[in-house]
Amino acid sequence: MTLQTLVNNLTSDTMNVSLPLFRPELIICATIVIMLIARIPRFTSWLDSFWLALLGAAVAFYYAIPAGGIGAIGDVQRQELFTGMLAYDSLTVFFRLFLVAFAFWFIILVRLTGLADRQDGQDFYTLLLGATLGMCIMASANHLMTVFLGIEMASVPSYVLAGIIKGRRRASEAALKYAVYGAGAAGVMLYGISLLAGITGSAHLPTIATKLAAMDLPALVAANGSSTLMVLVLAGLMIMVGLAFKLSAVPFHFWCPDVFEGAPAEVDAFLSVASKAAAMALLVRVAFGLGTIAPPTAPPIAAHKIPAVAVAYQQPAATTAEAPASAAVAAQANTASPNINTQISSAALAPVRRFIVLVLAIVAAITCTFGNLAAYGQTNIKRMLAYSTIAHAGYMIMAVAAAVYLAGSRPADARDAVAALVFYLCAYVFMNLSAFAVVAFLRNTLGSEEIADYAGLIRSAPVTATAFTGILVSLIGIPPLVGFVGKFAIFKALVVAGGPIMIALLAIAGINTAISLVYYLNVAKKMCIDPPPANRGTVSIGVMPAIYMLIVAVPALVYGIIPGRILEIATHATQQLLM
Amino acid sequence: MADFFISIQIWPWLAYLAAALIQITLIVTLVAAGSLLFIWLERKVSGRIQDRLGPTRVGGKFGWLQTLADGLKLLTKEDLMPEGADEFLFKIAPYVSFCASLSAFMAIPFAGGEHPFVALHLNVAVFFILAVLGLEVFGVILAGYSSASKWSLFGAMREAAQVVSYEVPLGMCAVVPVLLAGSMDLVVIGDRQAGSFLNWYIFHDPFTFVIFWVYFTCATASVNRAPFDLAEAESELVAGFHTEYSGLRWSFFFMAEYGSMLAVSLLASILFLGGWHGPIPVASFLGLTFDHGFWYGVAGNVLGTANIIVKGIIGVTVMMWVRWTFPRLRIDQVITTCLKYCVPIAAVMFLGATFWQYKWPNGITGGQSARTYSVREQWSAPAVPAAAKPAEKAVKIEPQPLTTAMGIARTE
Amino acid sequence: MTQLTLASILTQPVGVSHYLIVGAVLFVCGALCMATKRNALGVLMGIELVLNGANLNFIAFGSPYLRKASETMGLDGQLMSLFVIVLAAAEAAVALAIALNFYNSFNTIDVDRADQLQG
Amino acid sequence: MEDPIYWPSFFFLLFSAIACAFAVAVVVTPNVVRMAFYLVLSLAATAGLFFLAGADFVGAMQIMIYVGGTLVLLIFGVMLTSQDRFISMKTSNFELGMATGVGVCLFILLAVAARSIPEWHGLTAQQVAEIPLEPTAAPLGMGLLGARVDSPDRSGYLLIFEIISVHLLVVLVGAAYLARARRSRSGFSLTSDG
Repeated sequence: MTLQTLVNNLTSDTMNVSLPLFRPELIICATIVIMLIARIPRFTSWLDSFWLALLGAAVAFYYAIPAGGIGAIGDVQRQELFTGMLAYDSLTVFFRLFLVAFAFWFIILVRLTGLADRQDGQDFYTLLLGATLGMCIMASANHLMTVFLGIEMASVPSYVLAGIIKGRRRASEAALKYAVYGAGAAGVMLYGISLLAGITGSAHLPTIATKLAAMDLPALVAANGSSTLMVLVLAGLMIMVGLAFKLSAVPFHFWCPDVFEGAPAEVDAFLSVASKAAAMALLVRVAFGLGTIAPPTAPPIAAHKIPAVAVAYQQPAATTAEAPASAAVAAQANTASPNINTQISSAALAPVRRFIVLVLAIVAAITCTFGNLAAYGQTNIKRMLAYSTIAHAGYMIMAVAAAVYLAGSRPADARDAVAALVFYLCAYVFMNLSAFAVVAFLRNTLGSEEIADYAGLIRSAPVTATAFTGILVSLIGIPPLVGFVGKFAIFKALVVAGGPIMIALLAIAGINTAISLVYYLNVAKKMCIDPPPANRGTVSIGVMPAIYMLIVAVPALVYGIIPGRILEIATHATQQLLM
Repeated sequence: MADFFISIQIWPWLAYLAAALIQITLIVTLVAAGSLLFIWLERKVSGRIQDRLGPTRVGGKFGWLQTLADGLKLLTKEDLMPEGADEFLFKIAPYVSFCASLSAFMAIPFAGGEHPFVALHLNVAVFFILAVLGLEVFGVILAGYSSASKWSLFGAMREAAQVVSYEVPLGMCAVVPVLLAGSMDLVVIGDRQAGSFLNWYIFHDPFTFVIFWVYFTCATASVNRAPFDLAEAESELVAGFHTEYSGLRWSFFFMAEYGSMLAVSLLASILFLGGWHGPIPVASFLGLTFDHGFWYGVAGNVLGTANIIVKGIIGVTVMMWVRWTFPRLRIDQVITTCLKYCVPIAAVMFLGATFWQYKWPNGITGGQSARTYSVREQWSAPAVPAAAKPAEKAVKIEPQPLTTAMGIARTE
Repeated sequence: MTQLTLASILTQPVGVSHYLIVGAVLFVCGALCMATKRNALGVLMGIELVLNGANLNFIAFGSPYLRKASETMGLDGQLMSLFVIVLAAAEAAVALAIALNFYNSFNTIDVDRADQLQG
Repeated sequence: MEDPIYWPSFFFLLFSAIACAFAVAVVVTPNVVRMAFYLVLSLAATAGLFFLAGADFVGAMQIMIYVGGTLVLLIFGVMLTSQDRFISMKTSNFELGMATGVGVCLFILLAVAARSIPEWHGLTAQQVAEIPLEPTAAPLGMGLLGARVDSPDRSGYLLIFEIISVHLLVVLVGAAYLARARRSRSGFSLTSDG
């Protein structure tokens, strides 16, 4: 191939395939830039940047909808965008919709609570959209560089968001801890990435999987003590450190309660829902990317992958007598490319999957148990919800473990397990967004975030207290609410997976649900049964906040009773995950 | 040069060592002699601007030995160190500055052609020089911090803020000639401007003309010269970062300053002013090129070296002229100049130059068509089958990894 | 293993493994810095060291001069380390702003004094 | 004539010794400014290692962005936050000892891993000399624009190159927000600081 054809292919690929499918992210970028430019002619003095941000999110959501509407997510063809940097499949589409929709509702929330006011709003929305952009990249990452970039793009603005209230000691402490721990975890993860990329000679996830498959890992495992294996395990564990930090999984959870307590409740909602969802998506991408052979991409990209040995640039080398290593390497990489050589069975990757399942299962079990136990003694509602977030991350990681466990033998069941995760995340939005929204609204009227100060709330603010109680019950996972359906889906995936590890996980999850009953209901009891303090005046969160709260909380009940629609979307979203 | 030594049959390592020593000697001499000259020049220039004569007594009519006398005085001065200073950092700071400024000369070519006069022929010389010159700030910061004096600390803080800010527009300006030449190799950039002065990049198009002045402003700021010399603002901070220094250490800061002035001036003349090519191509009229033979080329290069050094001295003189003419800016004005003027202007001019190069790749005079060397053209060469394509074609961008450039690899 | 002797290193080209060892030193030093330093900026410097260790690995894996005829990362190595440098700069800028903010609130930069929130 | 010493290896040893020694010095010293200074030397030596591995553009960028930009910023931060003249915070010996133990174990693990993979051992001088010299800057630039001239099958970095600019914009907005003077918020009650 000459350089001319290379450039032509690249141009047509970028212009005709990648950019149109990347439109939602481009709109977010445009919104960020427009918000910045609008500030220069003091445009923002008569137009609130809130509307710009909201419009940007809405337009991005519109363009994130696939051609056939939301119901047609399953019809999306799997493709690789930007020469393999991003994977575009139904899961990408789903998470993009999810994240952008969340950003939309979140912008309204911060406006209602007054966190992002007219003067600072522009900065807040910029950071929020920037983080959302990073999360979209995390959810579609297909290359180790995009994995790292996505994490950085999502994290760095989040550090600032955690410390968005300047001059408040706890906020600045939360931001500092978050930034320092986050940067450290990212550094360790990068080191792992460098080892993995180095030993496989590639950074493209599907290519790495084929390389790993070609390494004949089962034999290496049998040989016991192979150094290649040791490097792989080290790399895997280091990458897991970065992921675990984003997932707030034990033992890299310690930032979570502190940051949640120090940051405003609205930002907690963002961190606990959007950040977690993106991290889950990334975990699925990495686990499936390394543990399975990627399904074939749609024809438009494959057509571009013309076998090429010598590029114009290498010609002098190719013409000289000594065969250059790089040209040979290029040819070799070509034949090993998944598009041409699909017969490599994913059985060769069984050891990788076993490793991932083992790590995930241990992490999930500890995370879940620790989160629930630590939530007990908390007196601050945000801290309690932080530990609850950790515990829920544990349940969700279980779903991923089950999916990877099933990926080799029963792809359909593995897809169902991921669908359970997706459903759980959907349920989680309603529960956690509304929980933190209530906390924020109550903070504005009560001036407190202590559980003790919520006593007897049912008498002064019946609607709020009822809604909050409902959300807590849903978080436990008690029937008519959506939390139950989500938890049931994950338990079902664990049962379907079978095997001693999965059954053990199931047992742990069951026990944990029972434990969680106590601390959630403790808050509910405080609100509904305990007498209110004598000196409390009227508690009113206002009309608009009440409406907002109901809009985000009521679906928790509705979809608990009729979960069909979300289940359907979840099933569609995971359709192209495996071959 | 190492090749020459190898060709006369001595050990390769000795050959490289000898080549390196010769180059080091030349560069150090240039910088040291240069600063002697420049200090004298500065006094003369300032004297003339202030309507007085400047030094006249020491060393005959022009007082040209004055600096040497001052140097001797500095050598005999007591080496003071404030109590409470961080001894290690205090002592090492002047050397950091001096080394950074001197290292930049490693990669500056003094003449081009097939056998360029350059100690270290780097593929990415432009950015190497900017990067290394940027390190000079560490000396200043360390000096300011370790002196245990608030004046020094203020000076150092100002310096840090200023240098970090000005590196941005400076880089943007340096990118334009890189874009026009299609290479980051200074030898290539210089040789693209061969011929008459119409081929100099400053006259390539209106945008490059503007950006040269932006470059000169930013370069002045990045070497801490007035009106941007906030780090040593003597009317406010006593003497800024070097308040507590005396004797030889102090003179190292001075040499570093003059060394980096010369370095940015030389860089400016290579990037924009034709480098070693004079306004009229005298050398090629006389046949002093490598086409006619090795020694002819060397003679031409010596001429070129004289040429570029004259350009560099002119640049330094202009900086002195500016220093004694303009009042010093305030720190906020310095930062405003950078962020609100230099950066936007540089960005717009960069876009303009890009557009111009796209539209009229032969330059404003059309005289560059024979020498135009655009990456675009080279990369989009017509599709020729791999085997049929001549080997030289693609290697045109001189590959020069440091291993060979440092003269340490590949024992041929 | 005999290649580790000084004499043999001096007479032969080095390999990826030598670079990896240097990278490992930087990584471990950075990790130690993160673990032991009480100054927030010291912790940040530790992170820079860790990132540099990783960068050195990338460069080594991408270099054609350092390993036997098996496959290198090609330009991936250099490109990734380039991006890491840029990302590290961005991260440092934000972390520094946060650290200064912390300093404004607490009048210290000692991370052990950040004890308002009990982890 | 035959040259007994392979000079690139000599320079590798030199640079790596500087890099490692000062990295250790960064850990050991309690003075923050000295830490920064040692870090500068260590990272500059790392840039030298980049040059030796044939990555000259990345090496120049390392010096320019990392050493000249990021570290100046860090030192700036140190100076802004130093109350005492020379801030030095000592870690307790026990903590340091334990961390060192763990660190040494980690290092041994990594080093053994690095040494034990045969593909990662070096070439012979003969083989190195046979590798054709290739320029780095232009292919890197093409890679940033998405076209991989070294091996067309690999991924181009167009997306990252472009999107990272948005990231930098967002980050700068955030940093500027934090650095701006505080203002009182109206209508936003908070819990009191403990």
